[in-house]
Amino acid sequence: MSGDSFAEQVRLVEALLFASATPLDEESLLSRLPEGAALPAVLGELQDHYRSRGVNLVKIAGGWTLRTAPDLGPRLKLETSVVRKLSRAAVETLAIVAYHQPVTRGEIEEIRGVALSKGTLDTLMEAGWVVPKGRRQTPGRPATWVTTDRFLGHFGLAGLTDLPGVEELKAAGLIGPRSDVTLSESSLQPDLPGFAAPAEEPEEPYEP
Amino acid sequence: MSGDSFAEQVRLVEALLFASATPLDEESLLSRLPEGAALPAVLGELQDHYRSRGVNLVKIAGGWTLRTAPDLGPRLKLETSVVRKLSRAAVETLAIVAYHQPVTRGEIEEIRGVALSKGTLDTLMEAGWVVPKGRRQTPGRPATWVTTDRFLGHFGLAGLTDLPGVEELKAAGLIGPRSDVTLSESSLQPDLPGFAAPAEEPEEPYEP
Amino acid sequence: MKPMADEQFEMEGVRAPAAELVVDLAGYEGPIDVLLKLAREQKVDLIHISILELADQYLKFVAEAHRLRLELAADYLVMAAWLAYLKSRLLLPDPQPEDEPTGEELAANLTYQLQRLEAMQQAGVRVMARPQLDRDTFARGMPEGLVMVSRIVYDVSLYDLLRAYGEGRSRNEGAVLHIEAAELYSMDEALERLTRILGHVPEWRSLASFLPTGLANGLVGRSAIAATFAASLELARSGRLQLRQDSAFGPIWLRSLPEPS
Repeated sequence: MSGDSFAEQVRLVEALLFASATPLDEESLLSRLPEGAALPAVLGELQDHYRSRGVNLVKIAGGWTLRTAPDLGPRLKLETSVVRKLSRAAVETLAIVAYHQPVTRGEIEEIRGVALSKGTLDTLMEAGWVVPKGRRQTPGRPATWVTTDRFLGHFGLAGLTDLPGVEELKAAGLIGPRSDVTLSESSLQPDLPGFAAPAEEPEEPYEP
Repeated sequence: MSGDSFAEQVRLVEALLFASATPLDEESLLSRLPEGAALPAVLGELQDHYRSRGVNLVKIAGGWTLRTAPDLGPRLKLETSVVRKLSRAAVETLAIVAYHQPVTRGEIEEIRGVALSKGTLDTLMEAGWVVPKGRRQTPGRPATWVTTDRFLGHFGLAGLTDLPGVEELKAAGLIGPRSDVTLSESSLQPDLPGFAAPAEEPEEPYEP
Repeated sequence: MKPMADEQFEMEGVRAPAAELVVDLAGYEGPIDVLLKLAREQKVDLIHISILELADQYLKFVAEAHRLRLELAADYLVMAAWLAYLKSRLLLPDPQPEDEPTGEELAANLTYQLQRLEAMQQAGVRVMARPQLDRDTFARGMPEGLVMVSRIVYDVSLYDLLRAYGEGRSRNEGAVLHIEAAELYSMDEALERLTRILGHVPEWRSLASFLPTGLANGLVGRSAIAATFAASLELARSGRLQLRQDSAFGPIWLRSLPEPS
């Protein structure tokens, strides 16, 4: 098996990617290749090969997979396609979870400056894009929300660092904890909208 | 749309064949191509292209589909070893078979004082350590169990006579009165192991 | 895309007759969102936004909503009140105690909130603009699958085996010995049988002829002999019959005695 030529390795990886129902990470690919195989070169070769074709090699949720070229989307219209229209609130909430995760419901409401209506997180959870994961160790121990691999897969993202503009937003201090004073500390106006946590909707009990 | 170049038609058919959940017949393909598209030429081009690759374009039951190259089939399988602990009941049953073979299921239960749960002998048989061999010439003609050469191999035994005898086990302290049970206790507690009537053991989760 | 109405915001969009300000509440996602939209109308970078001007515009927006008799959610009114307060803090010299944020700090924080919301709104748009699975891009429709064959290797040593056997043996050595009740012909049964027959036996007859018929020769048969013999001894002792044996190992004879009168 160690006698595999580079071309044979390319064929094998190509077949593996075609046959797998899910993205394959490099470890899984390496475990099926001969010792010392040049996986990065093989993947590079395949990526180049498929770049101009009807199917492309992409990295998604930490693994490699083949996907039809995005420009052909409208021409494919397979029966399986169900396009989900998201409300504006849902899109914003999804972005906040994606860029600020793990994030509590209260934090989402603080950023948006408005209470989250009941269905919003449900819709995102139903789509399989966000899930509750763990609790914040603050009073009330609120559940925190994160995005899923399915979210990455749906939007063709290799990982969270692949989110559009994530580096710039970090550099601008618009993502991540903020150390300076927040307005809610103002003793004069402790209950300002958006500054204090908005009136909490009755939270359903959540069991992880 | 009629302006599609030949290369564009190839890309589109490639994407369609890749994404479709069933083989596509020429009629379905033509319905997605511009009027007057040269489908045979497109399919011929794709078939040539994929001939030497890890995936081939093949015609199955009147439809076209992409399939991993047949010669790579065995390479798509992966054998892995999973190390697992053997349940206590299974170890004890194995030991009883080793010392008392040929032994029936009923005799094993009598020696252990509890009924044998369903999976125990199956697990040992799957591991290749015990096999049924012959039947006891008593009512019901129960199967009798013996250990295999593989059993000897796993435990590094040249033969069954290598197993230490009961006296040697006693001398080694492996058999002896249990210090944690006194006679008075046992008369008070009728449900100590070995005193109670045989009851079905809780079935351990057993995966084939 | 039609925005989802927030629960405290279920009114339809209403347009002001005048061109000066358009109030379309159904399109807003809360007061900060309104502020952000107003800020964009200033057409400057959010960092250089004039909070004073923004406050004025927002107050005008709220006033307009009032004029149109739109019922504004409490959030919007609280924001209006807070902006009026902020305005006064920005316009007047700051006589605040040191642990209170200054008007400029409050304004800077509001700017930050606007920037952060705008960043998230744009990020949402950019994420949604990416090629989406099953809309723009498709995965393999007929994956053949990768076969994973797992071989189970059990982690058990000879020592484990011997110890398990030893434990099993030790457990059973301390066990109570159960003696199974054997099926035997009892002395009570023999006594009852002999008593029934007595009185009809004036002549000597062998003990064997008193045995119940149909008994196997095995253990039960032997127990019947023993039990019947023991029963005959008992009846002889109470004077109801006589026993006689002519020689060692010879047959045992018995006959009944008349009832003592």
